[in-house]
Amino acid sequence: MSIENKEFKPKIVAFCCNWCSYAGADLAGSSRLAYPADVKIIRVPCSCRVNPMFVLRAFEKGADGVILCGCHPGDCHYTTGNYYTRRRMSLLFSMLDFIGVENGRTRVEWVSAAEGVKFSTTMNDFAKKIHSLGENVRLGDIRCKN
Amino acid sequence: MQELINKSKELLASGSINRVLGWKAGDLSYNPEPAFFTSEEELADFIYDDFCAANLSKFMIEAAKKEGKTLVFLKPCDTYSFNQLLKEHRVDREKAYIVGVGCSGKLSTTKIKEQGVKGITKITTNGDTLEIATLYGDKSLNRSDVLLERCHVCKGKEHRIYDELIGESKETSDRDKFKEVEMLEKMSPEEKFAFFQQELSKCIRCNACRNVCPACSCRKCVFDSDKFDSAQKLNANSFEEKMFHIIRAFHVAGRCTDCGECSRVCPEGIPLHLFNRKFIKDIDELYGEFRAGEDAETVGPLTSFTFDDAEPQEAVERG
Amino acid sequence: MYKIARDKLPALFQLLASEQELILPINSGNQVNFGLWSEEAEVSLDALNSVKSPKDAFFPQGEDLYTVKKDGKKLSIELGSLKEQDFVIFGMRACDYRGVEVLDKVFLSDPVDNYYKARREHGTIITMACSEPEETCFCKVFDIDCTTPGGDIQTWLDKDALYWQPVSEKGVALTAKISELFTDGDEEKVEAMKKATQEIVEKLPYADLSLKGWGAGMTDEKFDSPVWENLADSCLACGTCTFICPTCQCYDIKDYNTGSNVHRYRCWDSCMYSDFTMMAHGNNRTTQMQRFRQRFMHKLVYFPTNNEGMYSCVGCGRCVGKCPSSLNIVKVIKKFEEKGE
Amino acid sequence: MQRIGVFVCHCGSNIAATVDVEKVVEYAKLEPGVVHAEDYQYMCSEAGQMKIAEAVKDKNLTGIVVCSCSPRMHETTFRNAAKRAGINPYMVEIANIREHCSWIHKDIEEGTEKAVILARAAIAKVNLNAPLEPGESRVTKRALVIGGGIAGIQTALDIADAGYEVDIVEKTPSIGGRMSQLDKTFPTLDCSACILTPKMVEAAAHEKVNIYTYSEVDKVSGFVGDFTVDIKKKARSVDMDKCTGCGVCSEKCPMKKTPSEFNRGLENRSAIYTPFAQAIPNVPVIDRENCIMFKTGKCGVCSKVCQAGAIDYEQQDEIITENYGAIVVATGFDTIKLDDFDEYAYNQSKDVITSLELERVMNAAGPTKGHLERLSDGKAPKEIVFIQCVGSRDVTCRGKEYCSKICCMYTAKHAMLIRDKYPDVNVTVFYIDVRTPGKNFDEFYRRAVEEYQVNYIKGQVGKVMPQADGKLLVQGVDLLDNRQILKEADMVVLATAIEPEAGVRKIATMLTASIDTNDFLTEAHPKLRPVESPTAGVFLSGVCQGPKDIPETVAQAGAAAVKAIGLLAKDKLMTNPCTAKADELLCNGCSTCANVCPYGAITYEEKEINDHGIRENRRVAAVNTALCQGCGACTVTCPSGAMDLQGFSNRQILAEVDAICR
Repeated sequence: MSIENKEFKPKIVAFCCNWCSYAGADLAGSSRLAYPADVKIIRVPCSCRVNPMFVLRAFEKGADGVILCGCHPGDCHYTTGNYYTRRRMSLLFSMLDFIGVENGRTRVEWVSAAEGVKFSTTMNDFAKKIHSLGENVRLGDIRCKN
Repeated sequence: MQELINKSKELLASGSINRVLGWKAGDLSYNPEPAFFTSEEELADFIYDDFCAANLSKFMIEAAKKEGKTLVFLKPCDTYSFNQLLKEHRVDREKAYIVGVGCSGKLSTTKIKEQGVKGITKITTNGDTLEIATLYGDKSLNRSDVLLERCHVCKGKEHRIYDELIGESKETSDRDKFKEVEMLEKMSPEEKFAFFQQELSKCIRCNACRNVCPACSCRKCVFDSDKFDSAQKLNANSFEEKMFHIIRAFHVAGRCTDCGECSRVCPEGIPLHLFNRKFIKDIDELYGEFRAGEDAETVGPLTSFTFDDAEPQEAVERG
Repeated sequence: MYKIARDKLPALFQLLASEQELILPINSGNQVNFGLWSEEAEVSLDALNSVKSPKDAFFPQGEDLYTVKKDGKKLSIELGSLKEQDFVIFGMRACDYRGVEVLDKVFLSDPVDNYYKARREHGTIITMACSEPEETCFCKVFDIDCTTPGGDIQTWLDKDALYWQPVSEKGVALTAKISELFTDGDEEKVEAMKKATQEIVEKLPYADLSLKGWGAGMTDEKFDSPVWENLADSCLACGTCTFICPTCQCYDIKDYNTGSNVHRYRCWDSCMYSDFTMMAHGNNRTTQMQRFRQRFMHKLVYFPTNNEGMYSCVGCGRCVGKCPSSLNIVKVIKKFEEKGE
Repeated sequence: MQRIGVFVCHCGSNIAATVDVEKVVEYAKLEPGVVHAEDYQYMCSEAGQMKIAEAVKDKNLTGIVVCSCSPRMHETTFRNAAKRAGINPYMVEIANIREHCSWIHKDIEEGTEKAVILARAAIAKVNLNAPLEPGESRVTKRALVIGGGIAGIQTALDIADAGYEVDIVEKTPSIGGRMSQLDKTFPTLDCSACILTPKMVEAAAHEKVNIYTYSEVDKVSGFVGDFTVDIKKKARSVDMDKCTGCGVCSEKCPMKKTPSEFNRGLENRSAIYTPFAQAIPNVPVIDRENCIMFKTGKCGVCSKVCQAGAIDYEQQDEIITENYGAIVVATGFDTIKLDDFDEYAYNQSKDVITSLELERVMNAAGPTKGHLERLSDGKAPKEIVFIQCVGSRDVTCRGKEYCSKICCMYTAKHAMLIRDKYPDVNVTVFYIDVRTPGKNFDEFYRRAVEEYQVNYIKGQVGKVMPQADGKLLVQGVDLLDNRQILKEADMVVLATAIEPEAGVRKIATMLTASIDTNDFLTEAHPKLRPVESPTAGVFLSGVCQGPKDIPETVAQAGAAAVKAIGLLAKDKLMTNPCTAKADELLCNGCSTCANVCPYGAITYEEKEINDHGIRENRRVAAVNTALCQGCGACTVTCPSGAMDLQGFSNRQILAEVDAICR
């Protein structure tokens, strides 16, 4: 078991809004603030572009963790997008918790373009959490595990 | 019932309506079907009894496409669905003549059979008891033991939209609608997972829950289209049924009137209302009480927000 | 005729399961469906019908036909495996066994469906006679005798014992392997049970349902009948009737891309769905009435036309009990009779 | 099927050091749709772009993936390159293998593996890309400058000089800002008012400049080229047209107990007041909170003494709605509150003052008429201690982590001015570091030390203790001599950290401009686009973007003006083609999407829809692409998936998800 844990390389999908969090990730990069390579970023115009279907699809295809990053509430480039995100994801995450998916596989964080440090610490922290939860076995499609 | 038939005849005769949407007597004692009536003769088969559980609001989508006005009989809970459909421009108020009908709760055939009743030949309601004649002898059941789940958590017997009201109602609500959800919430993740795994593994993806649902009124469901590469007709494994039911619940979140049709029609008896009710509970707790379909105007909780809404992590961890 | 005491049944199942897979009615989540036997499983032999028909055992809801594997730019194809293990399906009712015979007509005639054929060859069917038919039953209409269910072995259950009678060679062979569990059974007792049940069958509400006007060659008479017009008004276009039906055999073929390979699988489809047989130009059945008509014409006219008069409805009554709108094949038949069509 | 070319950039060693670019090329070639893949030193170079053009020609490419730095850096570069090569610019996707990969991962194996996956995701997306054409939107040839300090004034003048109308919105009764409060400026020691006042006058007189003082921005909608702004003009209670600026009202006002904002509370002002003598406009305002007339309804002295009849107690706040093509934020700064810095005894002793207060003390128009004296007893100080970095470079939560940048220089200025005018006064400066990177800055500081014998001590002050005799005991440390210092002083001056003006957060929210943890507005790129905010059409001028001195502020103000002018000079703007689009065959016409659209871009129409030959009249959504900004909020509310976002479609994003998870 311990050997398996050592080899566990989680797949983490990070949806980042173009205006704040993607730029925050860029800043983390240019500031050389490391975070695990398990995290792969998908650029979306706004966190409100992220459909719950995307989150579930990531799990279906074998992701172990999904994180959404957007502008801080009040700072959305499109004024209100992240407020919708906040409600949608609150419900989705609550539902995942309800059906017994481990709390912590999903997260929403607000990261501004200036918060390279926050981006990096957030990703480090999230990756650590996913490591501690181990492989996602409750939401994946078995056909994708090989 | 006769009053309903008389009203239908009267309005059909006057030409103010083109058809009646109601229930037609079945060939067994418990299987009336939703039906359109266009003439006095057809109305001979009209029935309104304990088994007329079907929510006719959904059929009003089709009725809106037909020529002229449709008289529709709506139970109190059905009117919520009608309002919600009206809000979403899926039904036409001008083409509907709504007669609110009284309701004393509807019965579940499944529950009757669960009481060990086999070979039913006749069911008679006698106040609070059901007299059931069967091929294997007569039985008598408590009406409240075989009420549909939704009737135990009835929203109340007030019609939210109507042109006129006919008939008396009797309060049936005697349970806390969130009790089941709360019980599940208290379980450990493993227990919750095991519960839903067992329930959802029964799903045969027949789409009855979706197709009966007045909120699932999409012309083409995402699960039937290639828009998300999500078209599926099968539960190849346990993930897909979860995906289907979670997304379905999410799509109707803030729009679901908790009419309970999904659970009523599920051939495998999956308590599908739990998904919707979980969302209703979350919405009530996080964003203030909201009852979809109370009116046709209020903006829904997922298309609105406040500046100080809870963060998703808080929402999950609120316990 | 053999016999085994009812309290010995767990031992019987254990023994059967030790040699091969055993599939039988199991109560899970308050619903009875055919499933794999295990010590923990709650076997339910008293339920008349399982929710889903047992056709899954031979024609599963979904199965991989083949898998396309991707290695760089090279593709390779791996065929889906055929059933290689023997299995026993226990507790099938007469109607469901007729359902399998209907499926045989479809899948075992040319071109033979290898996946189905392998399952049929490896499967031994143990049927169980009905003793308490319900108001939804109308198998008699299709000349099915629910008291003599057939299969490889047929059985009768009363409150004390299970009576066991091998029918086919396969049945005889299986019985021989487990003969130590049996004692001789009393044929008279079985006959009495049969008689009692047959009496009830005569009293069923659908006992006098008539198929007059249906069957082989009736396409023209029925297809354009105005009776169809409003029959489907309340059809929700769900697939409940299709998916619980023991004879519905239509399937769709779809791909699932896992990222590293593509599974080409078939899965049950329903002619009630608006995208059934959807083609590039659209759909050849554009209204629910047409789809609804298709299902009943297929069961009562087209199938008998193509299969020496064999109907592809077996009167199990599942659709009668489960249709969300309380529509069903009996109502269709009755409606035509009523209208004199 | 697309024909995709993949171009992997080394970025010198920026990428190549931790990503095996050749391996990325090798793996990219295996992906569906890829017909060409190569790597190059610098893809963004002329030669690199040529390689793309050649490959497009030779291999008939229909789509391009560039594995390089962030798309925020070079997406436009490569889109233009594609366009020149004859491919629709929106057939280009960038895999960010620098900021998101090579720069943060040290292990080459790990970096390469991730780069391959990021490339795969981009390739998967391009496979589903479709050519997009931008639309056009008009440009309103008018600019708004928020803030009337030196930054705002300079920006406004530059824009106006280029021939465009410009409005300044200033929340205080006069333009001038912080600079008007300063006495002298470093390193030239010229008088602040002498150089600022002409600018103020010029702005007021400029025919293209319109100034709204005592006004605030109330609401902003619209987008680059066509913002609609509500400006709230607060009731001044004085008629701007009638007032002659004679000042009698202020003189006669019986209510003179309000601390003067301009003099940092060191002096009181009347309830009707002009903040300072050179104020523009030279029209007083009535501070309604402190006016007896407004509080009790009985007084009216100002009205009685005003010969022009300009006093108007009935005046109401007014909302002015105006359209602008560009908006410049120049909201400036304030000093931080010192409530959490008890050790400096700022709240206990009147003789502990901030540097900005010292500016007022030393100014001839200030509370002491320019005489250096203790505010407690009016005595001339003999010993003055300056404490640097009060709240700056402070990692405790009470201060600011950043360097306020201007303090070292103005402290040298103060010390020098004091030593020059009062040679008998001893001046000591406690500092952490002295930072003087600027033209003639270090020379200036050295003069303070060498010519004016200012006593600089490297070390921090732990405590300032007011003594019974009115003196201040300063307890500090000299790090160079490694000893404790106890020094008796008559005055202590705190070089207090500066922070963005309090209202900036609200303004940033209205403009959807991003803001950093310190409330400074974020620039679109820290190096290459330092005066633009990430929000198109919003520019940054002065300290709202970060601490800076006057020349830097003026330079940035000019730069922001140039950017605004560049925008206003255009007649039309190309709009973002990544807009929402409804699939009419699927649309339910339910209106849910319109509920969440922040731009009102979605309308509904009844029309005949032909679904595979079935014709039906029904209600469907229509997106106004000129209004749609492409956020995608609508796409998620749409349950059927009828509403999709071009350029970020459901299937494109899912393809990326699939590629990453496989």
